[in-house]
Amino acid sequence: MKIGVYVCHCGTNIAANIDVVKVVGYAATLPYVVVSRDYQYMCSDPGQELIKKDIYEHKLDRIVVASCSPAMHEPTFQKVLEEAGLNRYCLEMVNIREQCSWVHMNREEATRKTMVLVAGAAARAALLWPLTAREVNVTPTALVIGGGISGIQTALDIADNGFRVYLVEKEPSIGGRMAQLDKTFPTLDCSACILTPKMVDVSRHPLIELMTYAEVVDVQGYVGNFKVKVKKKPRYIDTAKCTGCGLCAEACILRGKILNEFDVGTSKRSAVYLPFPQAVPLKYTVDKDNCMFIRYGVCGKYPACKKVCSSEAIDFNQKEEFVELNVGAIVVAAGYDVFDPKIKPELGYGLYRNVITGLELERLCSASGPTHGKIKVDGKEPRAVLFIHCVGSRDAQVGNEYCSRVCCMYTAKHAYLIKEKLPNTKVTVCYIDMRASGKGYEEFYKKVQLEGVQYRRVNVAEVYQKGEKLVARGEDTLLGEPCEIESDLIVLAVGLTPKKNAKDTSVLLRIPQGSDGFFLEVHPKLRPLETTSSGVFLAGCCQGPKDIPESVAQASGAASKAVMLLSKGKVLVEPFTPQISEDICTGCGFCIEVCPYEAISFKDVNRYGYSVKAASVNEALCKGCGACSAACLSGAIQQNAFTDEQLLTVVKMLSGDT
Amino acid sequence: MTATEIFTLPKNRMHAFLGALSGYKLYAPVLVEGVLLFDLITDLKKFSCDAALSGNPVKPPKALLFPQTETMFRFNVTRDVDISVGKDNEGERIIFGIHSCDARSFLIFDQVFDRDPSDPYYANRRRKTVIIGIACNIPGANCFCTSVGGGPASKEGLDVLFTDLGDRYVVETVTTRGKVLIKQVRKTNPDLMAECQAVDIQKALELHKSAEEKMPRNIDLDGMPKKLARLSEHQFWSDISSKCIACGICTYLCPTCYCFDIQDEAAPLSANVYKLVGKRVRVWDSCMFPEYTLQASGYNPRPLRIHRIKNRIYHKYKWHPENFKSFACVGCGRCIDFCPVNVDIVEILSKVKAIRD
Amino acid sequence: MNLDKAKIEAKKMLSRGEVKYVIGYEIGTYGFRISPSFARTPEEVDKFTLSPLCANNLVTYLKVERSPPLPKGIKPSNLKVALFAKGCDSRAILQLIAEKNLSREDVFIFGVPCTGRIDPKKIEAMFPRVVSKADVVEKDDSYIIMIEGKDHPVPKDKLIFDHCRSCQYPNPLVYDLLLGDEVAAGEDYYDSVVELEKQTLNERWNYWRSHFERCIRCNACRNVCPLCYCDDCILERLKPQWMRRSVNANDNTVYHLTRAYHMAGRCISCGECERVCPMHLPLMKLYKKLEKDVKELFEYTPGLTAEEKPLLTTFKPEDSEEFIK
Amino acid sequence: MSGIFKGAFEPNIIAFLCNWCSYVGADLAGISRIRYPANVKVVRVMCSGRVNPLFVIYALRHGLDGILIAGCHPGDCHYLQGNYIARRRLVLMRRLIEYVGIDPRRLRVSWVSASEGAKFADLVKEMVDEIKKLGPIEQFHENI
Repeated sequence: MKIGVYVCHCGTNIAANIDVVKVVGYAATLPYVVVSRDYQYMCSDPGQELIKKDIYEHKLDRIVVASCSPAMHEPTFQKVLEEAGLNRYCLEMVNIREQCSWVHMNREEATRKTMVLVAGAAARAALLWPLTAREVNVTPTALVIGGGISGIQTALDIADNGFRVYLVEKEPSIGGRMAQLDKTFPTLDCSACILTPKMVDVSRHPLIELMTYAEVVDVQGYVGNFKVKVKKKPRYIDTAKCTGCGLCAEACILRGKILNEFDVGTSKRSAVYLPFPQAVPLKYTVDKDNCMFIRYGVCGKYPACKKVCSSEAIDFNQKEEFVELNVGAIVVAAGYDVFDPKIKPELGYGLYRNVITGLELERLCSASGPTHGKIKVDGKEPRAVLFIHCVGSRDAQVGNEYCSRVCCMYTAKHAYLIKEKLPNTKVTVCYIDMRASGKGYEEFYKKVQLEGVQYRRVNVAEVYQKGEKLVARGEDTLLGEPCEIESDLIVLAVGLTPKKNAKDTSVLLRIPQGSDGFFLEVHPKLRPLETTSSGVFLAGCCQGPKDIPESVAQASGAASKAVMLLSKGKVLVEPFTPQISEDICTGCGFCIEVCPYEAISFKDVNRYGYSVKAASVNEALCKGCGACSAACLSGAIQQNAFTDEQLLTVVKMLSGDT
Repeated sequence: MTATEIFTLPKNRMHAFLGALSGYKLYAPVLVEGVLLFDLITDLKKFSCDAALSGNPVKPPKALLFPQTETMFRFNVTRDVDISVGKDNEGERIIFGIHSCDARSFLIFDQVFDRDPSDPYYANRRRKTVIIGIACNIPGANCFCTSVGGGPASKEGLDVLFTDLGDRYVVETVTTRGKVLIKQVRKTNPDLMAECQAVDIQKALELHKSAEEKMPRNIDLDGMPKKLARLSEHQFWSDISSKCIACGICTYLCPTCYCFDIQDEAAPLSANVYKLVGKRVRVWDSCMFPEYTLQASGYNPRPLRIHRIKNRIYHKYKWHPENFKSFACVGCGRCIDFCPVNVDIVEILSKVKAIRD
Repeated sequence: MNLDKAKIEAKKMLSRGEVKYVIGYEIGTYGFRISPSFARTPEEVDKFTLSPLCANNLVTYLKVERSPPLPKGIKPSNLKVALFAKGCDSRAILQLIAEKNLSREDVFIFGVPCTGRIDPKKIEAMFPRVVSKADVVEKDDSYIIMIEGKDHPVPKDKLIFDHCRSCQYPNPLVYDLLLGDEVAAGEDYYDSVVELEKQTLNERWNYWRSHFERCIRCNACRNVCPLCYCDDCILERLKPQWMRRSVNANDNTVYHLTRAYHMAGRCISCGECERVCPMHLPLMKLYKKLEKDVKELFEYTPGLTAEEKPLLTTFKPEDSEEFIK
Repeated sequence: MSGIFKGAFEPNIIAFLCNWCSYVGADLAGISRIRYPANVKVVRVMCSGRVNPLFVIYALRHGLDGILIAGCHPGDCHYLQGNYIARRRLVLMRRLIEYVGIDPRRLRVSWVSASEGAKFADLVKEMVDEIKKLGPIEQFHENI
């Protein structure tokens, strides 16, 4: 047995907190270790070459790499072994970055821990044996969660590559946040005009199955073969029959009584509704929380909507349905929520009617919005409008330390729109730092300033009412003196936050959330689209605040990742299936009972002329959890790469840390 | 063997006597959780003559010269191996209160462990151990020492023999070593032991005789080795063995079973510098365990209880006698006393005799 | 008398060649000893006895040497084995069936309703050095000990096994022929366990250590256990070596903890391990604890049905989380 | 016991983490640079259901001061039920060692999801503090 040990500096990521050289010297004294080296970046090409060269020259049997988490580079180094003619499972990795140098600041302790871990790894490596990964077919279908612009783009790209896509959206229509926007910065083209065609493409695409008003409730399986359960909420409308004529909404006795979410409460709708005119699918939905008939079983003599619907599309007997989908890849494009400014009561949101959020302003500006694009406060046009930046962003107090990245620009856009609609209105923007880093952004910012919008570096502390007017009191951080600004309308540039149900999604798909609550990519630079559960990718703002161009770009990226997987058609499944010593097996069947996949069954074996029962594994069904190995009393069944001996030898080595 | 000297010791002076054995580690039977065991006596109050007399300790005295776990040497493995044989710091020892049968077991051990080449671990302890026995006046339910060449008051293997006369002991030196010991005691405590009167000697002899007559189990083992040689394939072995559960009680508790297994037990020291520290240990093994003869290939020449029981009987009553002119059994009856399923070695032997061939 | 009923049936089966052999009890070779008895011919059945001394759990013989190497050309016999089974023994049978290590049709069971058995350690302490074969009959609340024609009545609870007193299942739960009328169950208690639970950690550790360090690892407790049926026990394995060969308090503790965990949810409290221990280890205090915990935590009692899934192969989502955070 | 500074008792703790939740959670703690003591050394298993409770005895016997076993939250097991089965086994094992006089706090079981990096770090801190209070495992001291 010849083992090579390789310790990575990872630049200073590891070397700063771990005395790599000491570790290497120590490793050289371990049993079977014939080579022990450190290198700046083991994962780099020269680093990989180093290992290969040693494998050839020293005829190494097993390799120990101490570097970053195996989640990061295990495949990289497995490939190295294979290229050098070693079996990929003769590799043992030691996680000394994520689980050592990044978390232990005492160099001595971290080094000591590393040495012991390396000792354990070397001992375990000596007991590893070659394995062959099994290939399983990939279901050539993708699931996209979320029908915003990111989801739409992802779905279209995957479908255009010739793969079937399920697009699941929890709202009655796709379109997401972008559909709510009036114009987009910096080009000021109409949001609807560029989005609607894509929405229609989705609905028309032969390979895209659109599932609106539906939610993913369960995800099982693994890369290439996910089993997904989708809940279809009842619309109480037979979408096959509904023509989208809208008579039902006209007739609804609750017409104009229910807050319209799409207009962020700036307008009222009926209990049966279409979120917005360009909705896709163009089908109405009965809002069961408000509909009288559904809540009380009666609605007048007879539900008005039913009366007027000539195509008899309304069906109050609809129940929620569950559908099982088999997919090979999943793209999460779950989107974001906007920050709720009520959390900062000092800004007066919810207290004063004329303090509104940027999204609300979008609706007011929109020609299809409640005011058909007219901006009025209590029927009067505001003579002074004040914008406040960074509401809920870069703000440790509310727990959002990140910059939401779009507020500076959408505010600039808003300011511009107001100047456009009300040239005589005084527009002031209170910013903290102006960020206009995107293509054409800085130019747009200049343009807005030229329009007479006044930018003041004011940190607003509170908003109060003074007669008709609102007063924002704060500090002008350039002049370094307190200031008060009067206005008729205050618009809060609220930031972006993770979806309220992000935690559930994280649990559902087993993808981690970062400290900011947005979903975590495997690597911020090199693998920004992948998650730690392979086969699951990220697109759009669920991964972090983005503007539209970025979201679309990332969506296409995620799509191509998914397509890569689907078009490969096969994935390697870890060969962590169990081996059974038939002569030891007592045939008690404990392993059979604990196996969640019915992968183990009895078979008759001949023991000195007797026919006795012994366990036998169907590797195709086995997913490699190892529960059988722990259930076995006689130790007859041992999980590949995780045998009792392989695990206990590590325990033994670690115990030597005395 | 020198002429014996005989004294009497009042029972109530026993502690004084034992106290006088200074310079020795004293081992004697004591009751632990209701189990009679030889134990190191650090506090004489712990020791009671009656306990010592109440029967044979469960664990045979072989454990004192041939411990169940013996560290042969320690090692320290880095890139190279260094071995350190433990310094023997065991002083002189006395085993007190041993019965004649158990004392004879050391002679059988000597035949195996203390010949050329001799086993240093055993031999060393043997040399440093003085053995003081107590004649057994009332044999246990399964005693048959007389059938294997011993007796309840046999002096074989003893340095000194005590006989209990009720209120006093007759103390008889058997070997020079015993003589020296008693001399030493008398030097320090002149009034402790008196010269033994003829009547007491007589009493003692009668007790010995009556004990011999009381012997519950008797079997004439004459010609047993030859008889066994002829019966090796006989059917009745399978009847004998069918109830055996293949535990190690009979062999572990047997004062003459000396089989052992050798293992290296090591743990790594992995902090700062790597080394493997450990020891080579010798532990009792039992021919009743399937592992006993299991070969690395997986083949086992004695796969079944029938083979193993037969081995036990044959070893004790055929092969050992053929090699050493004495049975590898002292008739202490432990294997019968403690067998959970009543495998009774005397019954087996009588059956062997009964078989006509 | 019931035994006669059994003898008649046993002889019948043997003479018809329906069973390989019948396992019963016979008077042992001395004193109070009882010996398991294997009757292969109708004549041998006459040796059978049945008394409060008959403590052995004969079910253990269904697991030893289940597949002895066969002489060339010989086919393994597929005949039944007939045996006597008390309440606890019958639970062992059911547990074995549940664990697929026995099928019901392979055994013919003489069910023995059990009023408790005599602890040989107790009776031999009370009547030491009894050589001649003694016998015992039960009479109301006492045993009549018959030694050399003399009768010695002794109150039952002076001689009975402790675990028999709290026995919940004195009647066979499975049998082909029931010998005698069903008897009442004792009341369920865990006094000795609870008492130990009340002690401090150190007291408990010292308690167990004082016993474990006496253990000589003769394997009697393991081998006599009807549910320790691995032909190759992990405690003897060297790769990995779960337990060192050295016999000392530490490794003996490992030995007994390992066995105890392996018995969790499987032990049917027949008490054989404690009976056979030459070193008087209070093993039932360990196994009763498991029985108690398993009952408390999972409302589970092993060996009641042949269908129940073994405790540690199943779960309930609402299972106790106890200390888990 | 890993005494970095002479005298100071540094518990030696081993952690079995499931590959899908807890190990990722531990990585997340690293990615988020949440500091925790170096006393815990991680062994990766595919599922908490792989952990044979006898590992606990083995570890204690070999002188480890504590054992941590972490898996996905109930219901989230990547293999559907591994953690449920582990739970039964470990609850029993913990009661068993407690009964023979080993402080049960030396065995910890926790559910740590992929996004609970902070929880993992806290868990380690807590456990290390706790075991520092308990002191080195005396029970099985004379190891070799």
